[in-house]
Amino acid sequence: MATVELTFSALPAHVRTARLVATAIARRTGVAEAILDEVRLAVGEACSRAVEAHRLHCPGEPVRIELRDDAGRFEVTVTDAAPGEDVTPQVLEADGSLMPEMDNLGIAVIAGLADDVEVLPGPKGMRIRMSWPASPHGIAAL
Amino acid sequence: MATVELTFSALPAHVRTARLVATAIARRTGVAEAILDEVRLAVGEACSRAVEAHRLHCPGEPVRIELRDDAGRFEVTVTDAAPGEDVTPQVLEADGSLMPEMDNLGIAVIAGLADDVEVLPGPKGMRIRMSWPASPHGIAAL
Amino acid sequence: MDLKLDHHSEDNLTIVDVEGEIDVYTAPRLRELLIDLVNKGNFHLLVNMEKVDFLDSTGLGVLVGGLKRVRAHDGSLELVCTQERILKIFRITGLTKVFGIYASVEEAKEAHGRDK
Amino acid sequence: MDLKLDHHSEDNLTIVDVEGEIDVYTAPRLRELLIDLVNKGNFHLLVNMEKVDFLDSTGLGVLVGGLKRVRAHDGSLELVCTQERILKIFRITGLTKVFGIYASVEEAKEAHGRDK
Ligand SMILES: Nc1ncnc2c1ncn2[C@@H]1O[C@H](COP(=O)(O)OP(=O)(O)O)[C@@H](O)[C@H]1O
Ligand SMILES: Nc1ncnc2c1ncn2[C@@H]1O[C@H](COP(=O)(O)OP(=O)(O)O)[C@@H](O)[C@H]1O
Repeated sequence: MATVELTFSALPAHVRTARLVATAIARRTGVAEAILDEVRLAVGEACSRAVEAHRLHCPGEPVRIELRDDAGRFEVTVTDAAPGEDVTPQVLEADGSLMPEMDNLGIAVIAGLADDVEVLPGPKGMRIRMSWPASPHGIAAL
Repeated sequence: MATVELTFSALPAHVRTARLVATAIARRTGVAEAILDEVRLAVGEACSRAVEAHRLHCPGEPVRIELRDDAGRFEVTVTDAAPGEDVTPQVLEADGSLMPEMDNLGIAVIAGLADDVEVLPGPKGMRIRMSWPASPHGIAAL
Repeated sequence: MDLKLDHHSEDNLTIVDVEGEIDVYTAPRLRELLIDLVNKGNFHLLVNMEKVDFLDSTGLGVLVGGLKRVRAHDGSLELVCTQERILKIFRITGLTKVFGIYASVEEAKEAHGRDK
Repeated sequence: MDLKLDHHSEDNLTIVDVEGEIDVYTAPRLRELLIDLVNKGNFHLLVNMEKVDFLDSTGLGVLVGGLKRVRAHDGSLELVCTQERILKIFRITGLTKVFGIYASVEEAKEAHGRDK
Protein backbone atom coordinates (compact mmCIF):
# COMPACT_ATOMS: atom_id res chain seq x y z
CA MET A 1 0.00 0.00 0.00
CA ALA A 2 1.62 3.21 -1.18
CA THR A 3 0.61 6.41 0.50
CA VAL A 4 1.20 10.08 -0.07
CA GLU A 5 0.10 12.69 2.39
CA LEU A 6 0.01 16.40 1.68
CA THR A 7 -0.60 19.03 4.31
CA PHE A 8 -0.94 22.66 3.27
CA SER A 9 -1.79 26.00 4.79
CA ALA A 10 -5.32 27.10 4.04
CA LEU A 11 -4.73 29.13 0.88
CA PRO A 12 -6.71 28.82 -2.36
CA ALA A 13 -3.44 28.53 -4.32
CA HIS A 14 -2.66 25.26 -2.58
CA VAL A 15 -5.93 23.71 -3.70
CA ARG A 16 -4.26 23.71 -7.10
CA THR A 17 -1.28 21.85 -5.67
CA ALA A 18 -3.63 19.26 -4.21
CA ARG A 19 -5.39 18.82 -7.55
CA LEU A 20 -2.06 18.43 -9.31
CA VAL A 21 -0.82 15.81 -6.88
CA ALA A 22 -4.07 13.88 -6.88
CA THR A 23 -4.21 13.76 -10.66
CA ALA A 24 -0.56 12.71 -11.00
CA ILE A 25 -0.88 9.94 -8.45
CA ALA A 26 -4.23 8.77 -9.78
CA ARG A 27 -2.69 8.44 -13.24
CA ARG A 28 0.24 6.47 -11.88
CA THR A 29 -2.03 4.30 -9.77
CA GLY A 30 -3.78 3.22 -12.94
CA VAL A 31 -7.00 5.24 -12.73
CA ALA A 32 -8.45 5.36 -16.27
CA GLU A 33 -7.69 8.52 -18.27
CA ALA A 34 -11.41 9.17 -18.69
CA ILE A 35 -11.88 9.37 -14.92
CA LEU A 36 -8.90 11.61 -14.16
CA ASP A 37 -10.93 14.77 -14.81
CA GLU A 38 -13.42 13.64 -12.21
CA VAL A 39 -10.72 12.90 -9.69
CA ARG A 40 -9.19 16.34 -10.24
CA LEU A 41 -12.53 18.06 -9.80
CA ALA A 42 -13.75 16.08 -6.79
CA VAL A 43 -10.44 16.44 -4.95
CA GLY A 44 -10.41 20.15 -5.75
CA GLU A 45 -13.94 20.52 -4.35
CA ALA A 46 -13.12 18.73 -1.13
CA CYS A 47 -9.97 20.82 -0.66
CA SER A 48 -11.70 24.11 -1.54
CA ARG A 49 -14.35 23.33 1.04
CA ALA A 50 -11.71 22.60 3.66
CA VAL A 51 -9.68 25.72 2.82
CA GLU A 52 -12.77 27.92 3.07
CA ALA A 53 -13.75 26.35 6.39
CA HIS A 54 -10.24 26.89 7.76
CA ARG A 55 -10.15 30.48 6.60
CA LEU A 56 -13.31 31.09 8.58
CA HIS A 57 -12.49 29.11 11.69
CA CYS A 58 -8.78 28.29 11.95
CA PRO A 59 -6.66 30.01 9.30
CA GLY A 60 -3.43 28.91 10.99
CA GLU A 61 -4.14 25.19 10.79
CA PRO A 62 -3.17 23.12 7.77
CA VAL A 63 -5.52 21.06 5.64
CA ARG A 64 -4.55 17.44 5.08
CA ILE A 65 -5.05 15.17 2.12
CA GLU A 66 -4.07 11.53 2.00
CA LEU A 67 -3.79 9.54 -1.21
CA ARG A 68 -3.60 5.81 -1.13
CA ASP A 69 -3.84 2.92 -3.50
CA ASP A 70 -5.33 -0.02 -1.84
CA ALA A 71 -6.70 -3.24 -3.20
CA GLY A 72 -7.33 -1.91 -6.67
CA ARG A 73 -8.83 1.39 -5.60
CA PHE A 74 -7.42 4.90 -5.52
CA GLU A 75 -8.58 6.48 -2.30
CA VAL A 76 -8.39 10.13 -1.29
CA THR A 77 -9.20 11.50 2.16
CA VAL A 78 -9.40 15.24 2.85
CA THR A 79 -9.37 16.19 6.52
CA ASP A 80 -10.12 19.64 7.87
CA ALA A 81 -9.74 20.96 11.39
CA ALA A 82 -12.64 23.41 11.36
CA PRO A 83 -15.21 23.00 14.13
CA GLY A 84 -18.44 21.32 13.06
CA GLU A 85 -20.06 23.53 10.51
CA ASP A 86 -23.51 22.18 9.83
CA VAL A 87 -24.14 22.01 6.16
CA THR A 88 -27.82 22.81 6.73
CA PRO A 89 -29.81 23.48 3.58
CA GLN A 90 -30.71 27.15 3.32
CA VAL A 91 -34.15 28.30 2.21
CA LEU A 92 -34.11 28.54 -1.54
CA GLU A 93 -35.03 31.82 -3.05
CA ALA A 94 -35.69 32.02 -6.72
CA ASP A 95 -38.07 33.56 -9.20
CA GLY A 96 -39.89 30.49 -10.33
CA SER A 97 -36.98 28.21 -11.08
CA LEU A 98 -35.66 26.12 -8.27
CA MET A 99 -32.04 27.00 -7.53
CA PRO A 100 -29.65 24.60 -5.89
CA GLU A 101 -28.09 25.34 -2.56
CA MET A 102 -24.87 27.31 -2.93
CA ASP A 103 -23.33 25.75 0.16
CA ASN A 104 -23.97 22.29 -1.10
CA LEU A 105 -22.71 22.79 -4.61
CA GLY A 106 -19.29 21.45 -3.67
CA ILE A 107 -20.74 18.40 -1.98
CA ALA A 108 -23.10 17.89 -4.92
CA VAL A 109 -20.14 17.94 -7.28
CA ILE A 110 -18.22 15.45 -5.18
CA ALA A 111 -21.21 13.17 -4.85
CA GLY A 112 -21.73 13.32 -8.58
CA LEU A 113 -18.13 12.53 -9.38
CA ALA A 114 -16.62 10.17 -6.87
CA ASP A 115 -17.36 6.54 -7.38
CA ASP A 116 -17.76 6.15 -3.64
CA VAL A 117 -17.95 8.95 -1.06
CA GLU A 118 -18.18 9.05 2.70
CA VAL A 119 -18.40 12.13 4.89
CA LEU A 120 -17.07 11.27 8.32
CA PRO A 121 -16.36 13.21 11.48
CA GLY A 122 -12.62 13.82 11.81
CA PRO A 123 -10.59 14.30 15.00
CA LYS A 124 -11.31 18.04 14.92
CA GLY A 125 -13.35 18.74 11.83
CA MET A 126 -14.71 16.86 8.91
CA ARG A 127 -13.26 14.19 6.73
CA ILE A 128 -14.28 13.41 3.16
CA ARG A 129 -13.23 10.05 1.83
CA MET A 130 -13.60 9.36 -1.89
CA SER A 131 -12.44 6.52 -4.06
CA TRP A 132 -12.24 5.36 -7.65
CA PRO A 133 -11.32 2.11 -9.34
CA ALA A 134 -7.62 1.81 -10.16
CA SER A 135 -5.26 -0.81 -11.44
CA PRO A 136 -5.30 -3.93 -9.26
CA HIS A 137 -1.52 -3.71 -8.99
CA GLY A 138 -1.35 0.00 -8.20
CA ILE A 139 1.71 2.13 -7.82
CA ALA A 140 3.60 -0.43 -5.77
CA ALA A 141 3.82 -2.59 -8.88
CA LEU A 142 5.23 0.20 -11.03
CA MET B 1 4.45 32.09 5.57
CA ALA B 2 2.81 29.46 3.43
CA THR B 3 3.85 25.89 3.88
CA VAL B 4 3.21 22.64 2.11
CA GLU B 5 4.39 19.35 3.47
CA LEU B 6 4.42 16.10 1.53
CA THR B 7 5.13 12.73 3.07
CA PHE B 8 5.40 9.69 0.85
CA SER B 9 6.27 6.04 1.11
CA ALA B 10 9.78 5.28 -0.13
CA LEU B 11 9.03 4.44 -3.76
CA PRO B 12 10.87 5.85 -6.78
CA ALA B 13 7.54 6.80 -8.39
CA HIS B 14 6.86 9.27 -5.59
CA VAL B 15 10.08 11.12 -6.26
CA ARG B 16 8.26 12.28 -9.37
CA THR B 17 5.37 13.52 -7.28
CA ALA B 18 7.80 15.47 -5.12
CA ARG B 19 9.43 17.03 -8.18
CA LEU B 20 6.04 17.97 -9.56
CA VAL B 21 4.90 19.59 -6.33
CA ALA B 22 8.18 21.43 -5.81
CA THR B 23 8.15 22.84 -9.32
CA ALA B 24 4.52 23.92 -9.13
CA ILE B 25 4.95 25.66 -5.80
CA ALA B 26 8.26 27.23 -6.78
CA ARG B 27 6.58 28.69 -9.86
CA ARG B 28 3.73 30.07 -7.79
CA THR B 29 6.09 31.41 -5.16
CA GLY B 30 7.72 33.53 -7.83
CA VAL B 31 10.93 31.57 -8.45
CA ALA B 32 12.25 32.68 -11.86
CA GLU B 33 11.36 30.39 -14.80
CA ALA B 34 15.08 29.96 -15.57
CA ILE B 35 15.68 28.48 -12.12
CA LEU B 36 12.71 26.09 -12.07
CA ASP B 37 14.69 23.36 -13.84
CA GLU B 38 17.31 23.55 -11.11
CA VAL B 39 14.70 23.35 -8.38
CA ARG B 40 13.13 20.30 -10.00
CA LEU B 41 16.46 18.55 -10.33
CA ALA B 42 17.82 19.38 -6.88
CA VAL B 43 14.59 18.40 -5.14
CA GLY B 44 14.51 15.18 -7.16
CA GLU B 45 18.08 14.39 -6.11
CA ALA B 46 17.41 14.96 -2.45
CA CYS B 47 14.26 12.82 -2.59
CA SER B 48 15.92 10.04 -4.61
CA ARG B 49 18.69 9.91 -2.04
CA ALA B 50 16.17 9.68 0.78
CA VAL B 51 14.09 7.02 -0.99
CA GLU B 52 17.16 4.88 -1.63
CA ALA B 53 18.29 5.23 1.98
CA HIS B 54 14.84 4.23 3.22
CA ARG B 55 14.69 1.24 0.92
CA LEU B 56 17.92 0.01 2.44
CA HIS B 57 17.23 0.83 6.06
CA CYS B 58 13.56 1.47 6.76
CA PRO B 59 11.30 0.76 3.74
CA GLY B 60 8.16 1.18 5.84
CA GLU B 61 8.88 4.75 6.91
CA PRO B 62 7.79 7.71 4.82
CA VAL B 63 10.08 10.41 3.43
CA ARG B 64 9.12 13.99 4.18
CA ILE B 65 9.51 17.13 2.15
CA GLU B 66 8.56 20.60 3.33
CA LEU B 67 8.16 23.56 1.01
CA ARG B 68 8.00 27.04 2.38
CA ASP B 69 8.17 30.56 1.12
CA ASP B 70 9.75 32.76 3.64
CA ALA B 71 11.12 36.28 3.41
CA GLY B 72 11.58 36.22 -0.33
CA ARG B 73 13.10 32.75 -0.52
CA PHE B 74 11.65 29.43 -1.57
CA GLU B 75 12.93 26.83 0.85
CA VAL B 76 12.75 23.05 0.55
CA THR B 77 13.68 20.59 3.29
CA VAL B 78 13.88 16.85 2.65
CA THR B 79 14.00 14.69 5.76
CA ASP B 80 14.77 11.01 5.82
CA ALA B 81 14.52 8.55 8.69
CA ALA B 82 17.41 6.27 7.71
CA PRO B 83 20.09 5.75 10.36
CA GLY B 84 23.26 7.77 9.77
CA GLU B 85 24.75 6.52 6.56
CA ASP B 86 28.18 8.02 6.21
CA VAL B 87 28.64 9.39 2.77
CA THR B 88 32.33 8.46 2.89
CA PRO B 89 34.17 8.88 -0.38
CA GLN B 90 34.99 5.52 -1.91
CA VAL B 91 38.36 4.81 -3.48
CA LEU B 92 38.14 5.84 -7.10
CA GLU B 93 38.90 3.20 -9.62
CA ALA B 94 39.43 4.20 -13.19
CA ASP B 95 41.67 3.51 -16.12
CA GLY B 96 43.56 6.76 -16.35
CA SER B 97 40.69 9.22 -16.16
CA LEU B 98 39.54 10.31 -12.76
CA MET B 99 35.94 9.33 -12.17
CA PRO B 100 33.67 11.09 -9.72
CA GLU B 101 32.24 9.30 -6.74
CA MET B 102 28.98 7.58 -7.58
CA ASP B 103 27.61 7.96 -4.09
CA ASN B 104 28.22 11.65 -4.11
CA LEU B 105 26.81 12.41 -7.53
CA GLY B 106 23.45 13.33 -6.05
CA ILE B 107 24.98 15.61 -3.47
CA ALA B 108 27.23 17.11 -6.15
CA VAL B 109 24.18 17.87 -8.26
CA ILE B 110 22.36 19.46 -5.34
CA ALA B 111 25.40 21.52 -4.38
CA GLY B 112 25.76 22.68 -7.97
CA LEU B 113 22.12 23.66 -8.28
CA ALA B 114 20.76 24.99 -5.03
CA ASP B 115 21.50 28.58 -4.31
CA ASP B 116 22.04 27.67 -0.69
CA VAL B 117 22.30 24.14 0.76
CA GLU B 118 22.70 22.76 4.25
CA VAL B 119 22.99 19.12 5.23
CA LEU B 120 21.80 18.74 8.79
CA PRO B 121 21.22 15.83 11.13
CA GLY B 122 17.50 15.13 11.41
CA PRO B 123 15.59 13.58 14.31
CA LYS B 124 16.28 10.09 12.94
CA GLY B 125 18.19 10.51 9.72
CA MET B 126 19.45 13.29 7.56
CA ARG B 127 17.91 16.54 6.48
CA ILE B 128 18.80 18.49 3.35
CA ARG B 129 17.70 22.10 3.30
CA MET B 130 17.93 24.03 0.04
CA SER B 131 16.71 27.43 -0.98
CA TRP B 132 16.39 29.74 -3.95
CA PRO B 133 15.42 33.36 -4.37
CA ALA B 134 11.69 33.92 -4.87
CA SER B 135 9.30 36.81 -5.09
CA PRO B 136 9.45 39.00 -1.98
CA HIS B 137 5.69 38.63 -1.66
CA GLY B 138 5.53 34.89 -2.18
CA ILE B 139 2.47 32.74 -2.41
CA ALA B 140 0.67 34.42 0.47
CA ALA B 141 0.35 37.51 -1.70
CA LEU B 142 -1.22 35.63 -4.57
CA MET C 1 -3.43 27.61 -16.29
CA ASP C 2 -4.52 30.94 -15.01
CA LEU C 3 -7.74 32.80 -15.71
CA LYS C 4 -8.08 35.28 -18.57
CA LEU C 5 -11.08 37.54 -18.72
CA ASP C 6 -12.24 39.74 -21.56
CA HIS C 7 -15.53 41.42 -22.37
CA HIS C 8 -17.23 43.56 -24.98
CA SER C 9 -20.75 44.77 -25.63
CA GLU C 10 -22.92 44.21 -28.68
CA ASP C 11 -26.13 46.24 -28.48
CA ASN C 12 -27.48 45.61 -24.98
CA LEU C 13 -25.69 42.26 -24.62
CA THR C 14 -22.33 42.03 -22.87
CA ILE C 15 -20.22 39.06 -23.88
CA VAL C 16 -17.70 37.89 -21.28
CA ASP C 17 -14.96 35.65 -22.65
CA VAL C 18 -13.44 33.40 -20.03
CA GLU C 19 -10.29 31.36 -20.61
CA GLY C 20 -8.42 29.00 -18.28
CA GLU C 21 -9.32 27.69 -14.84
CA ILE C 22 -12.20 29.01 -12.75
CA ASP C 23 -11.56 27.70 -9.27
CA VAL C 24 -11.35 28.81 -5.66
CA TYR C 25 -8.15 30.64 -6.56
CA THR C 26 -9.35 32.61 -9.59
CA ALA C 27 -13.14 32.80 -9.15
CA PRO C 28 -12.95 36.03 -7.10
CA ARG C 29 -11.72 37.84 -10.22
CA LEU C 30 -14.67 36.62 -12.26
CA ARG C 31 -17.02 37.64 -9.45
CA GLU C 32 -15.52 41.14 -9.37
CA LEU C 33 -15.90 41.50 -13.11
CA LEU C 34 -19.54 40.41 -13.04
CA ILE C 35 -20.35 42.74 -10.14
CA ASP C 36 -18.60 45.57 -11.92
CA LEU C 37 -20.48 44.98 -15.16
CA VAL C 38 -23.83 44.93 -13.34
CA ASN C 39 -22.95 48.08 -11.38
CA LYS C 40 -22.23 49.80 -14.68
CA GLY C 41 -25.66 48.88 -15.99
CA ASN C 42 -24.91 45.77 -18.05
CA PHE C 43 -27.84 43.55 -17.20
CA HIS C 44 -27.71 41.10 -20.11
CA LEU C 45 -24.61 38.99 -19.82
CA LEU C 46 -23.44 36.10 -21.97
CA VAL C 47 -20.52 34.20 -20.47
CA ASN C 48 -18.56 32.37 -23.14
CA MET C 49 -16.99 29.32 -21.49
CA GLU C 50 -15.65 27.67 -24.64
CA LYS C 51 -12.06 28.15 -23.51
CA VAL C 52 -12.56 27.17 -19.88
CA ASP C 53 -10.34 24.22 -18.96
CA PHE C 54 -11.54 23.74 -15.45
CA LEU C 55 -14.59 24.85 -13.49
CA ASP C 56 -15.40 24.00 -9.89
CA SER C 57 -18.26 24.82 -7.54
CA THR C 58 -16.69 28.13 -6.56
CA GLY C 59 -17.00 29.11 -10.21
CA LEU C 60 -20.58 27.83 -10.29
CA GLY C 61 -21.30 29.92 -7.20
CA VAL C 62 -19.99 33.04 -8.88
CA LEU C 63 -22.17 32.39 -11.93
CA VAL C 64 -25.22 31.83 -9.72
CA GLY C 65 -24.37 35.02 -7.84
CA GLY C 66 -24.10 36.90 -11.12
CA LEU C 67 -27.43 35.51 -12.26
CA LYS C 68 -29.07 36.66 -9.08
CA ARG C 69 -27.68 40.16 -9.54
CA VAL C 70 -28.82 40.61 -13.13
CA ARG C 71 -32.25 39.19 -12.33
CA ALA C 72 -32.67 41.89 -9.72
CA HIS C 73 -32.60 44.25 -12.73
CA ASP C 74 -34.74 42.03 -14.94
CA GLY C 75 -31.58 41.04 -16.76
CA SER C 76 -30.16 37.71 -17.86
CA LEU C 77 -26.99 35.70 -17.52
CA GLU C 78 -26.56 32.96 -20.03
CA LEU C 79 -23.72 30.68 -21.02
CA VAL C 80 -22.00 29.38 -24.10
CA CYS C 81 -20.61 25.94 -23.47
CA THR C 82 -20.21 22.80 -25.55
CA GLN C 83 -17.47 20.97 -23.66
CA GLU C 84 -18.87 17.80 -22.19
CA ARG C 85 -16.69 17.86 -19.08
CA ILE C 86 -17.86 21.37 -18.20
CA LEU C 87 -21.50 20.67 -19.03
CA LYS C 88 -21.31 17.64 -16.75
CA ILE C 89 -20.65 19.89 -13.77
CA PHE C 90 -23.77 21.92 -14.51
CA ARG C 91 -25.75 18.74 -14.88
CA ILE C 92 -24.71 17.06 -11.63
CA THR C 93 -25.49 20.22 -9.69
CA GLY C 94 -28.83 20.71 -11.40
CA LEU C 95 -27.74 24.08 -12.80
CA THR C 96 -28.60 23.17 -16.39
CA LYS C 97 -32.17 24.01 -15.35
CA VAL C 98 -31.09 27.41 -14.07
CA PHE C 99 -28.90 28.74 -16.86
CA GLY C 100 -29.65 29.11 -20.51
CA ILE C 101 -26.77 27.20 -22.11
CA TYR C 102 -26.03 27.66 -25.81
CA ALA C 103 -23.68 26.00 -28.26
CA SER C 104 -22.34 29.29 -29.67
CA VAL C 105 -22.44 33.04 -29.18
CA GLU C 106 -24.54 33.30 -32.33
CA GLU C 107 -27.10 30.82 -31.09
CA ALA C 108 -27.33 32.69 -27.80
CA LYS C 109 -27.71 36.04 -29.52
CA GLU C 110 -30.58 34.75 -31.62
CA ALA C 111 -32.35 33.45 -28.53
CA HIS C 112 -31.60 36.67 -26.71
CA GLY C 113 -33.05 38.63 -29.66
CA ARG C 114 -36.28 36.68 -29.38
CA ASP C 115 -36.47 37.34 -25.64
CA LYS C 116 -36.71 41.07 -26.06
CA MET D 1 6.97 11.79 -19.34
CA ASP D 2 8.11 8.21 -19.29
CA LEU D 3 11.29 6.72 -20.71
CA LYS D 4 11.46 5.37 -24.27
CA LEU D 5 14.44 3.31 -25.32
CA ASP D 6 15.45 2.21 -28.78
CA HIS D 7 18.68 0.91 -30.27
CA HIS D 8 20.24 -0.20 -33.52
CA SER D 9 23.72 -1.10 -34.71
CA GLU D 10 25.76 0.49 -37.49
CA ASP D 11 28.95 -1.49 -38.13
CA ASN D 12 30.45 -2.07 -34.70
CA LEU D 13 28.72 0.95 -33.12
CA THR D 14 25.45 0.55 -31.24
CA ILE D 15 23.32 3.67 -31.07
CA VAL D 16 20.94 3.87 -28.12
CA ASP D 17 18.16 6.45 -28.52
CA VAL D 18 16.77 7.66 -25.22
CA GLU D 19 13.62 9.76 -24.93
CA GLY D 20 11.89 11.16 -21.85
CA GLU D 21 12.96 11.24 -18.22
CA ILE D 22 15.91 9.27 -16.85
CA ASP D 23 15.45 9.31 -13.10
CA VAL D 24 15.36 7.04 -10.07
CA TYR D 25 12.12 5.62 -11.41
CA THR D 26 13.15 4.82 -14.98
CA ALA D 27 16.96 4.50 -14.80
CA PRO D 28 16.82 0.76 -13.97
CA ARG D 29 15.40 0.13 -17.45
CA LEU D 30 18.30 1.97 -19.08
CA ARG D 31 20.76 0.07 -16.90
CA GLU D 32 19.23 -3.25 -17.97
CA LEU D 33 19.44 -2.31 -21.61
CA LEU D 34 23.11 -1.30 -21.34
CA ILE D 35 23.99 -4.48 -19.45
CA ASP D 36 22.14 -6.54 -22.01
CA LEU D 37 23.90 -4.87 -24.92
CA VAL D 38 27.31 -5.43 -23.34
CA ASN D 39 26.50 -9.05 -22.53
CA LYS D 40 25.61 -9.56 -26.18
CA GLY D 41 28.99 -8.25 -27.26
CA ASN D 42 28.18 -4.61 -28.10
CA PHE D 43 31.18 -2.77 -26.66
CA HIS D 44 30.95 0.51 -28.56
CA LEU D 45 27.87 2.38 -27.44
CA LEU D 46 26.65 5.81 -28.41
CA VAL D 47 23.82 7.07 -26.22
CA ASN D 48 21.77 9.69 -28.01
CA MET D 49 20.32 12.00 -25.36
CA GLU D 50 18.85 14.62 -27.69
CA LYS D 51 15.29 13.76 -26.64
CA VAL D 52 15.97 13.43 -22.93
CA ASP D 53 13.82 15.89 -20.94
CA PHE D 54 15.19 15.16 -17.54
CA LEU D 55 18.31 13.45 -16.20
CA ASP D 56 19.28 13.03 -12.57
CA SER D 57 22.23 11.47 -10.78
CA THR D 58 20.66 8.02 -10.93
CA GLY D 59 20.80 8.35 -14.69
CA LEU D 60 24.37 9.58 -14.50
CA GLY D 61 25.22 6.58 -12.34
CA VAL D 62 23.80 4.20 -14.93
CA LEU D 63 25.84 5.87 -17.67
CA VAL D 64 29.00 5.65 -15.54
CA GLY D 65 28.19 2.01 -14.82
CA GLY D 66 27.77 1.36 -18.54
CA LEU D 67 31.06 3.08 -19.27
CA LYS D 68 32.81 0.91 -16.75
CA ARG D 69 31.37 -2.23 -18.32
CA VAL D 70 32.33 -1.41 -21.90
CA ARG D 71 35.82 -0.35 -20.82
CA ALA D 72 36.32 -3.79 -19.30
CA HIS D 73 36.10 -4.96 -22.92
CA ASP D 74 38.18 -2.13 -24.35
CA GLY D 75 34.97 -0.58 -25.57
CA SER D 76 33.54 2.93 -25.41
CA LEU D 77 30.39 4.68 -24.26
CA GLU D 78 29.89 8.13 -25.66
CA LEU D 79 27.04 10.58 -25.68
CA VAL D 80 25.19 12.85 -28.06
CA CYS D 81 23.88 15.86 -26.22
CA THR D 82 23.43 19.52 -27.09
CA GLN D 83 20.80 20.58 -24.55
CA GLU D 84 22.30 23.07 -22.16
CA ARG D 85 20.24 21.92 -19.18
CA ILE D 86 21.40 18.34 -19.59
CA LEU D 87 25.02 19.31 -20.29
CA LYS D 88 24.98 21.36 -17.11
CA ILE D 89 24.40 18.22 -15.04
CA PHE D 90 27.47 16.58 -16.58
CA ARG D 91 29.47 19.71 -15.91
CA ILE D 92 28.58 20.18 -12.26
CA THR D 93 29.39 16.55 -11.54
CA GLY D 94 32.68 16.67 -13.47
CA LEU D 95 31.48 13.99 -15.89
CA THR D 96 32.21 16.08 -18.99
CA LYS D 97 35.79 14.94 -18.44
CA VAL D 98 34.73 11.29 -18.35
CA PHE D 99 32.41 11.01 -21.33
CA GLY D 100 33.00 11.92 -24.93
CA ILE D 101 30.07 14.24 -25.65
CA TYR D 102 29.16 15.07 -29.25
CA ALA D 103 26.75 17.45 -30.89
CA SER D 104 25.30 14.85 -33.26
CA VAL D 105 25.37 11.16 -34.08
CA GLU D 106 27.35 11.99 -37.25
CA GLU D 107 29.98 13.90 -35.34
CA ALA D 108 30.33 11.03 -32.89
CA LYS D 109 30.60 8.47 -35.66
CA GLU D 110 33.41 10.41 -37.32
CA ALA D 111 35.32 10.59 -34.06
CA HIS D 112 34.60 6.93 -33.44
CA GLY D 113 35.89 6.07 -36.92
CA ARG D 114 39.13 7.87 -36.16
CA ASP D 115 39.47 6.00 -32.87
CA LYS D 116 39.65 2.62 -34.56
N1 LIG E 1 -29.64 28.82 -3.38
C1 LIG E 1 -29.43 30.03 -3.90
N2 LIG E 1 -30.18 30.45 -4.89
C2 LIG E 1 -29.98 31.65 -5.44
N3 LIG E 1 -29.03 32.50 -5.07
C3 LIG E 1 -28.25 32.10 -4.09
C4 LIG E 1 -28.40 30.87 -3.45
N4 LIG E 1 -27.45 30.77 -2.49
C5 LIG E 1 -26.78 31.90 -2.56
N5 LIG E 1 -27.25 32.71 -3.49
C6 LIG E 1 -26.75 34.02 -3.87
O1 LIG E 1 -25.69 33.88 -4.80
C7 LIG E 1 -24.81 34.97 -4.64
C8 LIG E 1 -23.41 34.52 -4.66
O2 LIG E 1 -23.07 33.98 -3.43
P1 LIG E 1 -21.62 33.93 -2.96
O3 LIG E 1 -20.86 33.16 -4.01
O4 LIG E 1 -21.64 33.36 -1.60
O5 LIG E 1 -20.98 35.37 -2.89
P2 LIG E 1 -21.33 36.92 -3.13
O6 LIG E 1 -22.61 37.25 -2.44
O7 LIG E 1 -20.18 37.63 -2.50
O8 LIG E 1 -21.37 37.11 -4.60
C9 LIG E 1 -25.20 35.67 -3.36
O9 LIG E 1 -25.79 36.89 -3.69
C10 LIG E 1 -26.17 34.74 -2.68
O10 LIG E 1 -27.16 35.40 -2.00
N1 LIG F 1 33.67 6.34 -8.67
C1 LIG F 1 33.44 5.39 -9.57
N2 LIG F 1 34.17 5.32 -10.67
C2 LIG F 1 33.96 4.37 -11.58
N3 LIG F 1 33.02 3.46 -11.48
C3 LIG F 1 32.26 3.49 -10.41
C4 LIG F 1 32.40 4.43 -9.38
N4 LIG F 1 31.49 4.20 -8.43
C5 LIG F 1 30.80 3.16 -8.84
N5 LIG F 1 31.23 2.72 -10.02
C6 LIG F 1 30.75 1.61 -10.79
O1 LIG F 1 29.66 2.05 -11.62
C7 LIG F 1 28.78 0.96 -11.80
C8 LIG F 1 27.37 1.41 -11.58
O2 LIG F 1 27.11 1.48 -10.25
P1 LIG F 1 25.67 1.40 -9.71
O3 LIG F 1 24.87 2.46 -10.40
O4 LIG F 1 25.74 1.47 -8.24
O5 LIG F 1 25.03 0.00 -10.09
P2 LIG F 1 25.31 -1.36 -10.88
O6 LIG F 1 26.62 -1.94 -10.43
O7 LIG F 1 24.16 -2.26 -10.49
O8 LIG F 1 25.28 -1.02 -12.35
C9 LIG F 1 29.19 -0.13 -10.86
O9 LIG F 1 29.77 -1.18 -11.61
C10 LIG F 1 30.19 0.52 -9.92
O10 LIG F 1 31.19 -0.37 -9.53
